[in-house]
Amino acid sequence: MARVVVDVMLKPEILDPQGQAVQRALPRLGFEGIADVRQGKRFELEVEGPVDEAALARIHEMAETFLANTVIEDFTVRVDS
Amino acid sequence: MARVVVDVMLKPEILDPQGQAVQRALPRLGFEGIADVRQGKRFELEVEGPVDEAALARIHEMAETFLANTVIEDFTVRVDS
Amino acid sequence: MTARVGVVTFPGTLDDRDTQRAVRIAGLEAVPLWHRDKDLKQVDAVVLPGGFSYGDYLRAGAISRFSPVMESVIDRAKSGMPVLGICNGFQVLTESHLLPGAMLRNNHLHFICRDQKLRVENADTAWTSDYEAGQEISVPLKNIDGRYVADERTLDELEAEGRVAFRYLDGNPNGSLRDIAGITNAEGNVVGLMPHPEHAVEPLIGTGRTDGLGFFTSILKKLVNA
Amino acid sequence: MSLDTVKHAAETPEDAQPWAELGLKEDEYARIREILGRRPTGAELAMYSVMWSEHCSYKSSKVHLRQFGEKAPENDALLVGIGENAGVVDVGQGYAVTFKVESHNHPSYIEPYQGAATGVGGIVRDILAMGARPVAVMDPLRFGAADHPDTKRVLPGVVAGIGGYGNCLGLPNIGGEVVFDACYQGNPLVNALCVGVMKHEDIHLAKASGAGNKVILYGARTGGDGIGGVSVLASETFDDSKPTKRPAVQVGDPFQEKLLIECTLEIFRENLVDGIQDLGGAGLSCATSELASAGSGGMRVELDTVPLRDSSLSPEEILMSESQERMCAVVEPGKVDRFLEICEKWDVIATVIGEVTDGERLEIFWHGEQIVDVPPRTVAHEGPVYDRPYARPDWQDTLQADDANALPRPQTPQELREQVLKVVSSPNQASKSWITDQYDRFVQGNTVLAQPEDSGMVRIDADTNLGVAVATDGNGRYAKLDPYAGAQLALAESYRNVAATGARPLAISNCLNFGSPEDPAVMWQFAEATRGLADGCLALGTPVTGGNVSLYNQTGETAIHPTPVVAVLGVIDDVERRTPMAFREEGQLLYLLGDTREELGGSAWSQVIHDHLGGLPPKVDLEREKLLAEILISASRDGMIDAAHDLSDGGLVQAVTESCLRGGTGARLIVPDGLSAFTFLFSESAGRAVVSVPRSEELRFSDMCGARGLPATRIGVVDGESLDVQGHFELPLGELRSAYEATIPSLLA
Ligand SMILES: Nc1ncnc2c1ncn2[C@@H]1O[C@H](COP(=O)(O)OP(=O)(O)O)[C@@H](O)[C@H]1O
Ligand SMILES: [Mg+2]
Repeated sequence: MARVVVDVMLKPEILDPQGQAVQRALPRLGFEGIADVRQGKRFELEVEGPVDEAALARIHEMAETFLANTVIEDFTVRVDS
Repeated sequence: MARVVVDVMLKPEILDPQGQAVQRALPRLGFEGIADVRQGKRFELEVEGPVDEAALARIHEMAETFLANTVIEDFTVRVDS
Repeated sequence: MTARVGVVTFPGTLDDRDTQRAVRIAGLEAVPLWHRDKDLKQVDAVVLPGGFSYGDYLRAGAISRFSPVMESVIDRAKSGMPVLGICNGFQVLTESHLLPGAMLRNNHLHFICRDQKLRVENADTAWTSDYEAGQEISVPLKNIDGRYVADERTLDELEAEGRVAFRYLDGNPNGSLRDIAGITNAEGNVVGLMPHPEHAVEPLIGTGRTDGLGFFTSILKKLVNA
Repeated sequence: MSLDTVKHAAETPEDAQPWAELGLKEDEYARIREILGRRPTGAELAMYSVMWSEHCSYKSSKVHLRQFGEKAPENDALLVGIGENAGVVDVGQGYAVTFKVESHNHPSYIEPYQGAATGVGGIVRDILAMGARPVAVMDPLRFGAADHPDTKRVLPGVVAGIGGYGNCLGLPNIGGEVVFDACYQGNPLVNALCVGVMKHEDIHLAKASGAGNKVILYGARTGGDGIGGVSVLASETFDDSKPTKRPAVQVGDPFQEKLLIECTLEIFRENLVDGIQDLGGAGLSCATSELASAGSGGMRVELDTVPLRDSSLSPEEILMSESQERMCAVVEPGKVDRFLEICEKWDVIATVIGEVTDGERLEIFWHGEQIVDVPPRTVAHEGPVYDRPYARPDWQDTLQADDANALPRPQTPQELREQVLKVVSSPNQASKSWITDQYDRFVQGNTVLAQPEDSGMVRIDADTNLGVAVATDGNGRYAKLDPYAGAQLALAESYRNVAATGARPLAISNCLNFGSPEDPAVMWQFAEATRGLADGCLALGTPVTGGNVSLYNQTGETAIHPTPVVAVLGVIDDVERRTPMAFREEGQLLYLLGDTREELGGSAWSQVIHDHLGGLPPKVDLEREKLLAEILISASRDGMIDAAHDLSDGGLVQAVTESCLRGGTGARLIVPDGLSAFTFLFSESAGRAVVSVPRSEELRFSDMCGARGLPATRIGVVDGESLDVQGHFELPLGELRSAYEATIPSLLA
């Protein structure tokens, strides 16, 4: 079985308080030098059958209509190696 | 500035209710052939300065102590290209 | 004769029974609707109540939007049937694109439960005609994904068309853009808001205010006097 | 690896077994062999070890808990007593209420969010298993010092977990406690309470009877998470030095639990179950052995049929798994189809895994081979019982001799004012709304009162306005000074809190949080506290309906303060008559009910101002508590008072501050003759409350108190925009409010 990964991140112009909270906490924990943190979602899909163009196209559609809300989020689809 | 990505996923033996909910919904939406879905977190860190071994080691430690809860989660660190 | 208001139950819906009670207190007939049924049982209006449908996993409202009942609700809403989405119901309406924008995690990242003051900005919708424009009301607010966002153009459009139906007063509880607590579609039949009018219909319960009853009496007037 | 079948076990008596690793003692292992007449199989050993753990078997506490039954007051309201998943109380009009408080302390330290979340999930399933619809939750919590860095890790996670789970289930959170004390560093207490409502005829019990009836497992799939987690964790001292031995914690799925609730309630409505049991600690081992043990016959289970999340699990692991959100039901064959249909409707996986037999054994099979053959009672109900040695520690006298009444007191009005501000803004006394605003208190549309009121109150019948009230209290400082009195003070406070809202106390549940039972001093605290609680319940006429014991709450050699938490349930015939805590009407008269003595031992004042714990806790007078409760209830029923607030930690000044801030009004107080302002404000004498009386009712009210012999002292009036202790100092409400409200957010946000 092949694994396809869909990464979903908030669009850059949308406020990401979770990422910000992480970033603000870092210096207190002794981690300096991180200018920005964004937090998003990662989906690991176990795909039955071959991951060909058609399959990837379907997953792309799934990400666009379901896994991501494109009003606020961008996504990428890639086959995990 | 370089981007380092930390992916945090629940350990395989730990229940992932979110991934399950997505997986169960897929057939209803007309997407067949996805045997399993796991949902995790993706952190994108913008690192100031060079991302050398030392920097990666620090980020690794940050992931271990802060970004992931290693009681229930695994993580990976990689430089985004 | 009174009107029939459908109240949808998705798996994980919490406020369906409270909403049915509010509908009855206003003098309407409450009709339970099940997410798997396309049949809307000849209701005259629909409320999508609050809760955590499908656990709010993925995104609040994202999975419910694809249920059979929503296919019918979306169809009928487009041809003018009044639909009110409260909290999770509002999230379902944005995910269904019946209302623009999206709901995100509160800017402080916590669930927040409090008595919330609002201004009714638009008293011409199917669900707000019993209020005066500019009227201030207090109803409970309780959510973790209550931050309303949309792009600037959409926001300007909403403002220009008077489609911001409710605005938070005395402090924005979650970082919603332009203090938006609820919006309406252009026709005024589809309304969504984060606060919970159905929890403010009895003097003894909750905050002890009945400021939310107007939603249900508004729809009663619209349906029965129409 | 070959399967360890019953047959194989009988043939290989000498095979070494990991009984010690599983937490069994040598004599316990010997006893298992004696019961079975052979060595146990691996699966049997797994079952016995989890079921005979402290957490599941109550082996150290049983001998003391018996008093709750032996000394139980006559009480017709008790429908189901100790021993079931939760006790059930008759509240009239055909309704019954069930409630219980339970601990999830150790898991919450390791993984605060999931530990606390699954604690809520577990107690809710207990209530559901009784046949009731869960209607509210509460969460008595204790953390280490408020400013300790680890508290910043544990507290937000615990609170988010309780909220995340409870909010998603649609259960209003109507109260609880938050206490900070260094003794809970490394050992926070996360107790969770759930209340459920049903009609009398809907009460269900955990028993399997009727040969041929099917055993159905439904809910989540069984996974490898949390194997032995709760039971093993809660049964040993948590040891920081061995992080590698951390057992996997469980992740909760509140959405699944919500479906389980609705599905189960629909199944109850159609009368489809004979017996039902939730799966909590010890998972299937517990559910099958308890069901079979309580029933009349035996049980046969095909373990292969259990739906798994991880197909590599061994039978031992399946039996021990503590995967959440599962229930087990016993169903007549003719009703199985309908049962499964309802589960399908709610997207809940349900599987027939076995049946009730007319034998006497619990028999479990794996791939057709028998791996368990045991008398179920020996697993579930006849585990080891220890009468552990206990002794009053030698430091107890020294502690009690270190009298708090002798501590230096404020010398000037200015100093008194400063100390008042310090006490009301100290972490334990300050507003907890940063925490409680993360909980949904409105859902279900029946919440009449919720935090910060003295008790939570929910309406249970919208037509008649029948309601119930619940409060939880505990004071580890008092209990440390005197565990017997401390337990009674917890009971008295909780009882008083319920009465303050106008409800009549009916019954109690409790969660007993203590250190290691292997320490005779801790065992003495436990023995004293249970004796105190049992005697107290007898005196107040409120039976113990159930509860939970959490032992081994200690880090290294240091035990937590003994912390008995008591939950009192009360009933109110008409919730419209409830008494809130807020002072609202200017001009109303303030009365202090009860006697104020010099009692500062264990007080908030001694802690905040002097970092001191010593002396004796306040005196307990349960007859007085009863009288006070009667007055508060009559006054509410007859509309004689508009507000009431009980006095507890922080004393009068704390109570008046809270009532003023809640109502947004000030108060003018006059120190009564014969009391110093200091004692008046800070003493923590028990059996007291402050009430706000409309002028038109004053005569009637004071006559009633006089006639019944309850001291009632007029101490002031609701008035102005400040707390004005006349002749001493004045504190503007604004200043008081910022001090009271800023503390917790600034520590945690
Ligand atoms: N963790 C919590 N969850 C819910 N409510 C809480 C919690 N902690 C405190 N509260 C509420 O805050 C109020 C004040 O608590 P407390 O001072 O302990 O009350 P009391 O002294 O009257 O027992 C009560 O209504 C209590 O139920
Ligand atoms: Mg109180």
